[in-house]
Amino acid sequence: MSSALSIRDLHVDLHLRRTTVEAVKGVSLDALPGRRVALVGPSGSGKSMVARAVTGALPRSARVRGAIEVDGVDVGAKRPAGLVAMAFQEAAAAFNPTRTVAWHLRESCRAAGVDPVDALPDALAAVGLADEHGSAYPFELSGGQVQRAGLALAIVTSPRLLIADEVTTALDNETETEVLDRLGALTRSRSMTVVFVTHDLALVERWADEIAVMDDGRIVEHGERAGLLSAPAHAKTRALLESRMPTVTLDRFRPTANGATEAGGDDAGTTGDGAAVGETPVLEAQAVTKRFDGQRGRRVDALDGVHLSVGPGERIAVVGRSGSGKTTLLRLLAAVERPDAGTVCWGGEEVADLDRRALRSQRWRVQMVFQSPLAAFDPRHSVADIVAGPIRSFPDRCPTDVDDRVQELLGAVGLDPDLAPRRPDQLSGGQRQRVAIARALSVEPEVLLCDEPVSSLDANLRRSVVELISRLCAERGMALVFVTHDLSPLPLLCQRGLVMDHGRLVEQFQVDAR
Amino acid sequence: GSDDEDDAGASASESDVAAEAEADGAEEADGDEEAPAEGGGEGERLIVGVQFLDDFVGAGVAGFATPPAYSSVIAQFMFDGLLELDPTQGYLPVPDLAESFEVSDDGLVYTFDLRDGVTWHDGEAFTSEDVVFTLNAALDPANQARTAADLAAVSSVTAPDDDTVVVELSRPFAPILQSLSLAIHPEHLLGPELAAGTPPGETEYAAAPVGTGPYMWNEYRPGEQLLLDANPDYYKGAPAISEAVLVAVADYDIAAARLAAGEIDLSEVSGAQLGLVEGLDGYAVNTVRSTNVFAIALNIEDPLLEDPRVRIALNNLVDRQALIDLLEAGLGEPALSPLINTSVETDAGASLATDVEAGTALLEEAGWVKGDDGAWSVDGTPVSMTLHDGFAPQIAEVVASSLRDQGIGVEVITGQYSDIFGQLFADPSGFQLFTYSFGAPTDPDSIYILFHSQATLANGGFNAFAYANDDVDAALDQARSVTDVDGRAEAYADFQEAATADPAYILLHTAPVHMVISDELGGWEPGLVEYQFVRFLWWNVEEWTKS
Amino acid sequence: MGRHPRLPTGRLPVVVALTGLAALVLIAVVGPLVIDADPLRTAAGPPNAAPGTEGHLLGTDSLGRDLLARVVIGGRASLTVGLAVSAIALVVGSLVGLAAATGPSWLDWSIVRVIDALTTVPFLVLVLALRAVLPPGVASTVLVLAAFTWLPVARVVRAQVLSLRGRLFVEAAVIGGASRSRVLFGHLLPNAAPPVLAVASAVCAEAIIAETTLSWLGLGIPPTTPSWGNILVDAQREILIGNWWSLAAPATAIALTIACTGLLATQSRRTGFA
Amino acid sequence: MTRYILGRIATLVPMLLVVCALTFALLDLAPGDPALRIATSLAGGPPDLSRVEDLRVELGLDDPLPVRFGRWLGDVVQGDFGRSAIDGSPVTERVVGALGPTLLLTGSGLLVSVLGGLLLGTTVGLLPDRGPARLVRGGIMAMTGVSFVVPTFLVALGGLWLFAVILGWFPAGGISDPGEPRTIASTLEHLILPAVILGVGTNLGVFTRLIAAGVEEQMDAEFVRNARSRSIGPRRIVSAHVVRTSIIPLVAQVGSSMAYLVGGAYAVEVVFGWPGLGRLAVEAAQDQDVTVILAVTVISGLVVVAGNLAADVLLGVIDPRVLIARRTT
Ligand SMILES: Nc1ncnc2c1ncn2[C@@H]1O[C@H](COP(=O)(O)OP(=O)(O)OP(=O)(O)O)[C@@H](O)[C@H]1O
Ligand SMILES: Nc1ncnc2c1ncn2[C@@H]1O[C@H](COP(=O)(O)OP(=O)(O)OP(=O)(O)O)[C@@H](O)[C@H]1O
Ligand SMILES: [Mg+2]
Ligand SMILES: [Mg+2]
Repeated sequence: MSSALSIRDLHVDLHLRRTTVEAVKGVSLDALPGRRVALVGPSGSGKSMVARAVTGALPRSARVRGAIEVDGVDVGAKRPAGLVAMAFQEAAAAFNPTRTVAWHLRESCRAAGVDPVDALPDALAAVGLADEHGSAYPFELSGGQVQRAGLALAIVTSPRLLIADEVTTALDNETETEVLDRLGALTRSRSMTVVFVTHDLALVERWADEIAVMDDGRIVEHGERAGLLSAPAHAKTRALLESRMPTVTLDRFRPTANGATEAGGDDAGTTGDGAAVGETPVLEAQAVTKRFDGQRGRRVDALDGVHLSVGPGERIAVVGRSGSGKTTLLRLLAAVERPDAGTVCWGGEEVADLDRRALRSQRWRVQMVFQSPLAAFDPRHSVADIVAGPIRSFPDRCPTDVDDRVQELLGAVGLDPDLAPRRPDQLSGGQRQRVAIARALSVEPEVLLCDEPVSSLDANLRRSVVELISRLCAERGMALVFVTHDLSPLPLLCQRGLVMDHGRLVEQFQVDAR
Repeated sequence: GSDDEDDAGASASESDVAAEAEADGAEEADGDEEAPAEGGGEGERLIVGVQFLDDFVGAGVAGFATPPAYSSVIAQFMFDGLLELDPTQGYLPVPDLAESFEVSDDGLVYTFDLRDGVTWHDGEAFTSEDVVFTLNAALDPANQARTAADLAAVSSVTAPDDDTVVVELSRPFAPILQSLSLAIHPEHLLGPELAAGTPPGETEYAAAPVGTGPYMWNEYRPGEQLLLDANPDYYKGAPAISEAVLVAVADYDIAAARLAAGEIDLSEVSGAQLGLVEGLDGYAVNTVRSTNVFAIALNIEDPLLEDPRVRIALNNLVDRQALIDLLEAGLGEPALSPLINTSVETDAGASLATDVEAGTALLEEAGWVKGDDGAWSVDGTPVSMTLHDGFAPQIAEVVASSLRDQGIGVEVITGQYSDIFGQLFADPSGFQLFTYSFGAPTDPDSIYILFHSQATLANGGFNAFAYANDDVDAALDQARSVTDVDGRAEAYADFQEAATADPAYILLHTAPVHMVISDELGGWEPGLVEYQFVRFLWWNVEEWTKS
Repeated sequence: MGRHPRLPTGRLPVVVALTGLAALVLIAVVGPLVIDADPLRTAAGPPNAAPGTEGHLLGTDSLGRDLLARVVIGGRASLTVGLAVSAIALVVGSLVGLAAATGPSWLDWSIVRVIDALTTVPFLVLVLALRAVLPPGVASTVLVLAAFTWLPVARVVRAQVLSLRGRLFVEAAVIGGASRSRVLFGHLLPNAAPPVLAVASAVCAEAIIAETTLSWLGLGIPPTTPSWGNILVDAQREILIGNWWSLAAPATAIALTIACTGLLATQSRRTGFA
Repeated sequence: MTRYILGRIATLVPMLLVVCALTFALLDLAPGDPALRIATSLAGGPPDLSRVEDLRVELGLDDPLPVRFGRWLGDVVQGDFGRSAIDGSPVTERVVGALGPTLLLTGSGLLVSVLGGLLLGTTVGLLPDRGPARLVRGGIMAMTGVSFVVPTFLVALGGLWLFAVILGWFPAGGISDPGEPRTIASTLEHLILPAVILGVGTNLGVFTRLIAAGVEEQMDAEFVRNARSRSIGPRRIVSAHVVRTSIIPLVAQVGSSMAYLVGGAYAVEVVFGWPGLGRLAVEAAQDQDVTVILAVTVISGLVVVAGNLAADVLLGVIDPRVLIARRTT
């Protein structure tokens, strides 16, 4: 039986102005038809580059050597439409911002000669999106929604080979399960070969037929799932498996209240249980409401009367289904968006009452790690400039030399200082995420707002970043609002949690410290 | 044939000329009747490039409000006057709509006998009423006629019968015949509209005027072209070319391009375009002498220029040949008299000719001192003058440069015509030197407004710096009041002598006129001389042929 | 690691462009002191003398004036016009565009209205009206041209910033406590820079060219102050009768200047001004 | 969207008023006495000073500026632009008559520069900046850069001589053949050369560069990489993704280039004897014919405003983020 995918001695060199990055250093990989191959490995090991090389989505600066065949077709020379497709790691950036999601889907159909009438709703349904999401512009969707839209875009033409680069990082467990089930059925029925890149070992366990482990641009180990997981041969594989945090589900936590009315209907006393009782909350949202008017009369109540109060040093997790309003809540808390109704207070002061200058002078207090970091970086700034941005605004918050501080922060999140001069689009997904974290931490805020901050990190890094945040909270008394769908860091990080659904707080729970 | 030897009285002389001309006209008419048949002109089209077409049409439309000079393009195609000026006879007024005329001995009453059988383009008969109407309309201040000043001497216009018009003057005024060559408009069309108080330019008539001339109004496309059709009933006979199109050209360069593209049959160009049009296939360049004199007006009230010797010296020092060579491709003539190329020119201006030695001597005589570096100074101050210019910067630059070469500091200040002239009208005292242009195209009297002490700007003249010389005044007045040719010539000779001894201008040179004409065109005959904007090109347009 | 994005002064094309501009300016400033021919002297040589004719390195024009002297001194007027106009346009246009895109909505509304209003005044009317108030000369030409060249800059800056303003990185910078001016000048403006610089380089070119056109209409720098524009206008016809050098000399000077500014803009764009 | 457009239109009226008032006031600043000027041109020489006084009273020139402006505005609203200060002819017909040809010429010129800019700019943006392609890039840049280096009037004169006189491919001027009726075919024949020259001589260079800059940047955008991964053909990538996003600054630029085109077509109009507004404006400017200048201002103002509005609407259609930004602010 011939391979569905055959990669022979693939090299990808990225020519930057001063240096050349050897992202992939001789990868060979075969996948038999209908198989699901997981590609795992530390952040920056070259996984995405391999995926891009197969689908022709490399940056301009890339030079490729080696042979890649899909279904016996040399895709280096020519890629017939519909043969292979890829869901991008950062879905938000993969859409043309001036076009709707459906437009992209239709475009793909047309290129592959597929009739969009059925294929389009099928693809959206397969990833759990409604038609209205199709007619939205990508920037009108939540993180998980765009991610699924990106996946829909990849499967809409039913390619022979699907490459999925971290496509579930922004999905909650429930949605993830749904999507994977449907995707599994779909790929089986069409005997699609799937290569998926992920850091989520649970996902690997559940879904992969085989596993390939990459490190530093090479595949260091490749084998059947069971064998490889039970008896990892390579040190890197072992390290990855060991640093895994135990899987956690919501049941594990103790509910304290349920229903939006209880969570938000009363005064701060209800929400303020935990560490914050009696003290002025550092951050507070009272009955905030936010509605978006989208395309074709699509109207979304992203937030609907939400109360949240964060006491000094309090660490709160916010979980909930994709599209439930978590990101919107954070953006309101960070005072980059105004609520339609309700108020946001920083340290007891209403943000809406502050004039621009006063607000600016307070900005250091609340820092945020964005869900899609690429879009949150100035494309023309270097990594160093990005990280130093807040420090430049608040020199008081950083007594040491700026350059030293930047190096220190990069080190703390496990980034090579050599990356400092790079532009954000010259980084891997995990590297970007860490840059975002470093930036948010640079001024030692009172409250750190994190929107899925570790979703693109390998188990190793994930643990160290979580530990870093946790340590800062403990040492500096930094408060934390942590949006996540992956519950495994919670025991390490949070004291209590909130569950959101359809723009409301529906449940609260207590996290027992370990 | 202007060398008329008849020494009889003025009125007799005029009548003779008129009679002669009448005979000529009859002959021409005979010849022309055959022309269309022979030349097969039917269906031919004459295409002429014209600058300022819109202005000309605008002026032609309110034709009586405009001296014939300004409306010449339209007037010569569409209209006739009582008299017309004959370029082949030194612009002598010869009969046109008037078959003949008589002048009373005191020179105050002019009686015109009108031609019979002339019809307007719309078929109505032409009568003395039309003449009376036109002249009165021109004199009516409400119509703001440009000709009003030329007709100022007219005291009354009457029509004893359909064929006769009597014009009475309040004083003898020799140039009146020229003024009476203005275009005559139809009373039956324009009269009621003017009577209703409509300004001439806004009348319905103005949108499609009707004349008696060789061509009739067809269509006007503003900014682009004016289409005219031959008048089959023209009293001299139908023109040989059945259509005439006047095409707007923005400037001489563009005229040259359209000539080179073969799109127009004839157009005028300036010396600068000669290189472009010489040797053009199918065209010939005709260069015609001109009375168009360029000059520098001198502010005689300025301390530096008070002394006539200085003004003569400036005439001696300016390099006229450089002007002619650089600006007129060597084809202009040095001008030493404002009446150059006219019938009354004398050689009185010789002492103004370029002569550096004479000029230097005169300046020294006037108390100017020449330093070792060649620069002149007066009372220890280096001489430095301004030369204002509103329309001919190149002339100003060459003049200034040639005076600088002689050690006289001159700084040129240029601007837009209307700005600079506006400043001049408002207050001439800030000026020293000023570029001017003038000429005597049809009647030497046109220099009156340049030299007479009464013709100051305030009085509506062009004597910008209130030049006043009693001898000059006397000679000019004399030339107006005598009506015989020799008497006028004598008066102008006196004028030239006086004006040369006390110059009001640095006289520079004449700019000849260059007509580029298609070889297909026949019958074109230049006047003796031409003058800026006043082109007698079309005077015999009805005789032109095209093959 | 630079604090602000910097012009890539180390790159060859930029060095070439800057050196070129500096050289042109230097020639215009020092040249007339060195060359002893008088640029205003007519019949200084035979008219339309070819380059290399005795004493006239670049030949003479139709009035027999020395072209080298004229072009060299003409640079003073033309370079002043080009550089001053584009500098004014860039500064005023960027500030106004930024203010419109980032200020309160009433400000945006009024600025857009004013820009719209000003852009509807035809160039000529503006020129005529201002010309009527100001005496003709280099300074008034600069003012006249600057009066409308800042408009396209402001528009492009505004459009760019508007489309950038909603991006997350701006939001991130705000959260990062970036001051308003840092957001404006550190993030928005540099990101808007490529098209803006392209427009600004066009403005410089446009100013030098517009000066020429004004001369052609007789509304520009008076012919008694030589500028590349009025030298060019004088020469336009000569080329058809074989005197190409009259046109070539000022045209080359204009082309060189514009090539330099164009190169600068292209380079800043290519490197993202950083 | 409709609301937005209506809102814009509602603001046009006061805006035009401002323009008129501005122009009126500016022209009023011009030194010199308008009555004297009119009298001078009516007399064709130095005027009779008593006439000047009469004229001043007749035309109400001694009234304060606002009164005069109000009177003028009242007439304009009734469709009367007054009489020429030079020859007393009614201005309205002339201006309205010149509007058609101007719209035709500037519209075609804009089309040439937009289409040409898109085509050439995209080509430049797509070609690599190395190897032989560099020569092609340079060639296109140099060619379109003509408008930066050569003033429009020279391009027009050069084009006239080369294409109309020497090669004889096109008529050398006018909008119709002398003496022939105006037909669509002959108008087109006369239109091509001036329109191309106008397009090339004014905006082609800027447009090409704007598009090239955008395309070059967008070609390496993540969403383009994504499109490549979906096997979207290069042509479609360029047309549907890259050009669309790079066209945004161009559309913004078109709005402001309208006035430039309308007022700026003068050189082409003069050289080609095109009976349009630009030519009228040039002549009026040289004659200082204030009434005509004002009329031209109003009419071309209307055209420019309409063009700007169209560009704005288009911008919203192309870039939804702009619309959304507008809706929320
Ligand atoms: N700019 C916008 N325009 C229209 N709708 C929007 C916009 N931003 C967010 N929404 C909608 O608001 C809802 C809440 O979005 P939000 O980003 O807060 O979700 P989330 O909880 O962060 O989801 P995820 O876990 O997928 O990131 C979603 O349905 C989304 O489609
Ligand atoms: N456009 C680029 N230019 C230069 N270097 C790049 C570029 N994109 C990625 N890299 C570098 O190439 C290496 C491999 O990147 P890649 O995106 O394949 O990593 P990855 O394995 O997908 O990591 P992650 O899990 O963090 O997404 C990294 O070191 C990264 O910094
Ligand atoms: Mg990756
Ligand atoms: Mg989210």
